[in-house]
Amino acid sequence: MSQMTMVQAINHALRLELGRNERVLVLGEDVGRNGGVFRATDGLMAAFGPDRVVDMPLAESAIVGAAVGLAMGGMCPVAEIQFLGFIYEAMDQMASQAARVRFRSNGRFSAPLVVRAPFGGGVRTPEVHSDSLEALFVHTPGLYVVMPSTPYDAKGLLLTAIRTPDPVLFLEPMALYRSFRQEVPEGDYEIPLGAARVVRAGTQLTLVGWGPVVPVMEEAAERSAVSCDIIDLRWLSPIDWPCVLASVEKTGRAVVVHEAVRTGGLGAEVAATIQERAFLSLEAPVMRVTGYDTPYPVPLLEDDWLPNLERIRHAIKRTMEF
Amino acid sequence: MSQMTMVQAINHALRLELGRNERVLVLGEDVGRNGGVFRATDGLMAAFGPDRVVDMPLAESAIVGAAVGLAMGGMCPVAEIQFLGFIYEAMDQMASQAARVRFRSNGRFSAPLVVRAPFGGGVRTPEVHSDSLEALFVHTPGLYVVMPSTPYDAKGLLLTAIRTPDPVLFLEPMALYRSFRQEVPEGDYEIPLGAARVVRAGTQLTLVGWGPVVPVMEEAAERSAVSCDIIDLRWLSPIDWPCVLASVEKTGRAVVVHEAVRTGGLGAEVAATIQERAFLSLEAPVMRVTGYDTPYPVPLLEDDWLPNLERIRHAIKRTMEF
Amino acid sequence: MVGTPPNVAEDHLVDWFRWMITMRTFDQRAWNLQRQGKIGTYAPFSGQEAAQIGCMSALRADDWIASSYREWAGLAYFGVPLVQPLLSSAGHPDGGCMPESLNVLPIQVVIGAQLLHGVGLAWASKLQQQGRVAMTVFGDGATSQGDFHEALNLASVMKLPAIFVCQNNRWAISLPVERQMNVRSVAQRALAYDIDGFRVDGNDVLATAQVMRSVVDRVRQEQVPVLVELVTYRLGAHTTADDPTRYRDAGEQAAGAAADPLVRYAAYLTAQGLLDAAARARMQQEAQSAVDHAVAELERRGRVDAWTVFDQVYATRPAQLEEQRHELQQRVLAHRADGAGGGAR
Amino acid sequence: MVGTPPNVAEDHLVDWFRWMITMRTFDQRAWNLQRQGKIGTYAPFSGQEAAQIGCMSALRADDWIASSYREWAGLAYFGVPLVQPLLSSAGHPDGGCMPESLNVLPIQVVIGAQLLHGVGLAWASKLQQQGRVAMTVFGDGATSQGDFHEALNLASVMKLPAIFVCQNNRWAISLPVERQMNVRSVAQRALAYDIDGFRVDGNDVLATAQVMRSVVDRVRQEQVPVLVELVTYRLGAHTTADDPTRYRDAGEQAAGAAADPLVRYAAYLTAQGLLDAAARARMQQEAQSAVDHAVAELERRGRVDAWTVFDQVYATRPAQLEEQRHELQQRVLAHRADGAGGGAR
Ligand SMILES: Cc1ncc(C[n+]2csc(CCOP(=O)(O)OP(=O)(O)O)c2C)c(N)n1
Ligand SMILES: Cc1ncc(C[n+]2csc(CCOP(=O)(O)OP(=O)(O)O)c2C)c(N)n1
Ligand SMILES: [Mg+2]
Ligand SMILES: [Mg+2]
Repeated sequence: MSQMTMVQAINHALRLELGRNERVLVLGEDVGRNGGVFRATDGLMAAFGPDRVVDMPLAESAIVGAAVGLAMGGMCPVAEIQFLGFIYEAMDQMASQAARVRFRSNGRFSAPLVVRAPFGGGVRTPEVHSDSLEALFVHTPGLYVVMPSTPYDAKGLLLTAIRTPDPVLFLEPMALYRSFRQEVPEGDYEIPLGAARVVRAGTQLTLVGWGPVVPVMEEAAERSAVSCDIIDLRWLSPIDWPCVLASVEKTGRAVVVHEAVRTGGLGAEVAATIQERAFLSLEAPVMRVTGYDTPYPVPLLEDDWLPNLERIRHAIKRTMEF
Repeated sequence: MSQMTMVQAINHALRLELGRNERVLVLGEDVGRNGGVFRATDGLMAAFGPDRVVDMPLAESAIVGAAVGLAMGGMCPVAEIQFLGFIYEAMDQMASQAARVRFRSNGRFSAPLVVRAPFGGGVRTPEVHSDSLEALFVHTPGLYVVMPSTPYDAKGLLLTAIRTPDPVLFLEPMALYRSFRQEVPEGDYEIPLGAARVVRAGTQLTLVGWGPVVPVMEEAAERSAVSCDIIDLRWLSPIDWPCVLASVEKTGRAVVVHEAVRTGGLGAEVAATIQERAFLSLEAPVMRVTGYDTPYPVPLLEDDWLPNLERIRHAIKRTMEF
Repeated sequence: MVGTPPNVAEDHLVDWFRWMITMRTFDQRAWNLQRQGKIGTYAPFSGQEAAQIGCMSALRADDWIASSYREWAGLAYFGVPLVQPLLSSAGHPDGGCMPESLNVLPIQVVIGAQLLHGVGLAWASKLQQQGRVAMTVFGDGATSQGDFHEALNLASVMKLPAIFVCQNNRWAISLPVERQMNVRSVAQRALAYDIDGFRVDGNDVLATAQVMRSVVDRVRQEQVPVLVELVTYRLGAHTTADDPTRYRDAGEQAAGAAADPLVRYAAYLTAQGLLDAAARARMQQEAQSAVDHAVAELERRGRVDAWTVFDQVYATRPAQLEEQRHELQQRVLAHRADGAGGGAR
Repeated sequence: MVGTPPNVAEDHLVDWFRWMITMRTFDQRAWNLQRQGKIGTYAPFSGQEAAQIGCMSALRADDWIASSYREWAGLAYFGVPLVQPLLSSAGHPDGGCMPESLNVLPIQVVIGAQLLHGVGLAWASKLQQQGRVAMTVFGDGATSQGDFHEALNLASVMKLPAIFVCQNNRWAISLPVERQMNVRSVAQRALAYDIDGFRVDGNDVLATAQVMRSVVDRVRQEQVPVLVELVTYRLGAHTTADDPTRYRDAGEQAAGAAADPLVRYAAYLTAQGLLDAAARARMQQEAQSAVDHAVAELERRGRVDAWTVFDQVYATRPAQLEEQRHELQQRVLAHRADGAGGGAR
């Protein structure tokens, strides 16, 4: 065990898997010599050579499209999209290609690849870099979507992702890359596909969120008189409904938190399913605390735009008083 | 007035607007000489010449990207994506470019363009052609999204769309292109931006849907003993919440229907918002009848996959008996 | 198609013709099947048989192929059963399930996207030292897509054994090639990547086969990509949903028909004494029976259970898909019990 | 930079140098402002001043420009106020609000996407017979994107007055140009579209200006696109978040510095008797004060109300945005009343 940041934990997972499985290769813009713009791939090229850790030309469709070919051809590519906002350039390769290899071939081929991408707010990036786009991919059957909120989860989930025989989109909240350290095992471990994490047990209200908002939810719960169950979904596709529903059946109230814009965000799916499956348990409507319905704002405005402590507390209060 | 199919109504709208406003131009693959693969642009090149109706090279990013430039440069382009499934190739130009011109320039520039795209099931297309992707664009601030379900609406909504000073995604349900005719005025008319259509008034349950499922909802309601309010949203972004909520407050029950896959579909937003804003009116959870969580199936399987009469009736029954 | 006979065995020469006849027969039959409502949208390849067969003739049995929807003559020659295009057009899930013995990707319809898969496959082969090349086949229209450029650039930078074959059949639905691009040849675009580019008369099966053989050998040995343009002509409609008289004139169609590769090749083989009327009639008959056989096979595949739609989304079905599958299955089975058939809308 | 002086007025020659000095001064100041936390991520352009200014010098005041995030020296020369890059890096909404008097698009960061906007703008100009050209500026990295290819192909097919200027500064973050592409020049890619391509020493402001003048004239008159490659070098880091010592060696950096276009041009002007130490000192001082002025202006812009984030999403705010705006406004105002400041997380 050692204390690691999330970005170190990701680096460890990649290093471990590159060492363990020679079919694994890492590819993306600036992932080699430079070690990634966030250093997530730091030292990997030196350790494994330029055939295993590949600096790619500046073309996202080529990165994902080639990864699809590599995967069909027997390799386990771990591709990086430098910032999630640029994945639109590879949208066809994600949604109509990677996600459909197994379906289209009726099982003859598969595409076991991982696409890693940093995203999320609070770090003062230029436009497009901070957008939370998870909802688009959760709405795309054939993909798995996962998002860690701790160093421990980041390593275990990434190892699971690389070993999953279907494509996984692995979303890394930039704001959590170095925001805290945690004990992380040096060795190998996985976190089961599809399992949410109960961050904190409570009785009066369920807080559901993922990625960058998890620490914010934790702080809100700590400072609140209301006893909150906190669920970090982790796997956004598939969602761990039994975990969410059991909690809401216990508490009778739920607030969903995410950074993505509100309309059509994944919070809508969580709220819709809760009301559908736990209707009689609900004492109040499921409320959502989310980004507003605008493009991600410029840095001077982002703090007020993001779901913050105050907004979560306000939603808890409104839900309790409903 | 004359009897028109939806595809004729669309053709009329384009013809009218090309005649009325010389800044309007139509561009896309096969829209000129061939008149569009569905004949939506039939005769327009002959009438307005190849500068106004342009056959484009096979490149969707170029079609939308050039339309963004044309729009910033003072034109009103109406671009066609031959089938919505191919819009992934233009996803960046849709979501990070067209949708952000006004925002990025803080109002200095705008991009008044329309992107038309056929989509939807039941017409035995090859893969990707039938996918319903509206949720992705409703989750993209800066875009308007609209979807007619009748010839009358198609013409009026398209005229509104072309005259809207921001980008509009205009989604055309293939299955309804020629499925029925309706009286459509020869002249000019608009349908207000953001206004849903109450298809049928009822008292016991609200059916909300859009596009290809509207006639199926109508048939279900006709054959049902339950008195249904039917709302055709038409505008998916922005959604006419007052209309939806007033109905649910009256009926106390709602079923949402769409062809898109269930998880993360726009039905989730509708259900989430209804339970949030009309919680105390609800006698039963809002149910959803949707495509299943798989890629759009091959033609031999699509009928059983799509929301059909039976599935809607079943949902009505379950909701009434809840 | 004159001059010194190419360096190929006589039985190959005749075999190619046999395949051209077979596939022309197949193509016409498929068109009719669509008109009879037995299969769905179909994209005929008549006129492109020489380009397709010549191009595949150079491959090794384990090489990769990532092709387009119009490549069935080449794919059949390479070993894909004739029932495959029928299943595909009929909208059967097995339409994309290529034989385990071949490294042929299922058809995907997004123009240009498979070029990048070809690049990845070539890369995988190189990394695993399998000695396979990856051949990608696409149309003239596909060259306008960004993926075309990204694929050729990446293959060139990474020095991958990828062969990019453009079937330039002059049309992309209604767009003639001179409105698709402002260059006189697709092959010329190789200059943008410092790779070799060849422009070949694709309606000459011998020329195509010969160029392809040297290209495939070079790519396999030197591990570098090559771009090949096969100039051919789509004799028929874009698909069964298309009406080419709307956008091309009778004169052009007639000229295309006059350059029919089957006619040309038959004349050549006859002149060489390799083909006579009897042999041809026999081939025609064999073709007919091969096609009949495929059609019978299509009919045998019968109906598919709707709930199998869930079976190849993921290797392991998540709980939610399992639930949905169950629901659909119950619903369809209940219907069947009612005698109501497969849940028409 | 020897031989016959180019056909430009002397005051232009000196003016270019003044702008080079001003922008070098600006660039260093901006770097420091970022280090002081006064602005956010900033992409320095030092080393590329000659390429940028020379390139813009050929445009007409109403021509269109769609450039990248690193083009501020050229944009400033063209008339964009110096405060603009500061607002942009500070994350102020006005960062993208270019002056009404100029047809300059706001910076967009998706590599390559603006090339298509340039094509559309050139097209709009042609249709409206405005006689404007549209100049798109992008890096060597951008040439790998599909949008590069789609843009050049479309402009060539449609014969549009579009000028594609590649600032080949040898690096795309950490990727050297020879791993970005396997061709010896970007200009060579013009062959893929049958358009003219020029490769110019972008660190020679005179050569750049001269080539660009003839290119712009030709594009305006003949309504055809042209590709220009300006060979230059990024002297500094990719951005303030980058550490180039991780991927390029000291030798290369030193060689780059030795070819600094400011040094070269100063030597030329001095030799021509157009510049002396006194003039240069004066220019340096003026530069300093212009930059000071911009920084002061940035500080004056002060804080922005968070709820204005809703104001430029659509021309007219839909009801839901109005509601959300109201909520945000109430919340922030309540905070302010509490004296708690702007809602930190
Ligand atoms: C990305 C994308 N855009 C549009 C289409 C619709 N479409 C199908 S075939 C075709 C023309 C293809 O032309 P070409 O590449 O020359 O191939 P050919 O049909 O001539 O074999 C078009 C536009 C598509 N399948 N994919
Ligand atoms: C589509 C996209 N992918 C990745 C990035 C991240 N990124 C920003 S700048 C850059 C390198 C650009 O290199 P080049 O085009 O040569 O321009 P330069 O920075 O040298 O001016 C990258 C990869 C981006 N902004 N957009
Ligand atoms: Mg073609
Ligand atoms: Mg560069």
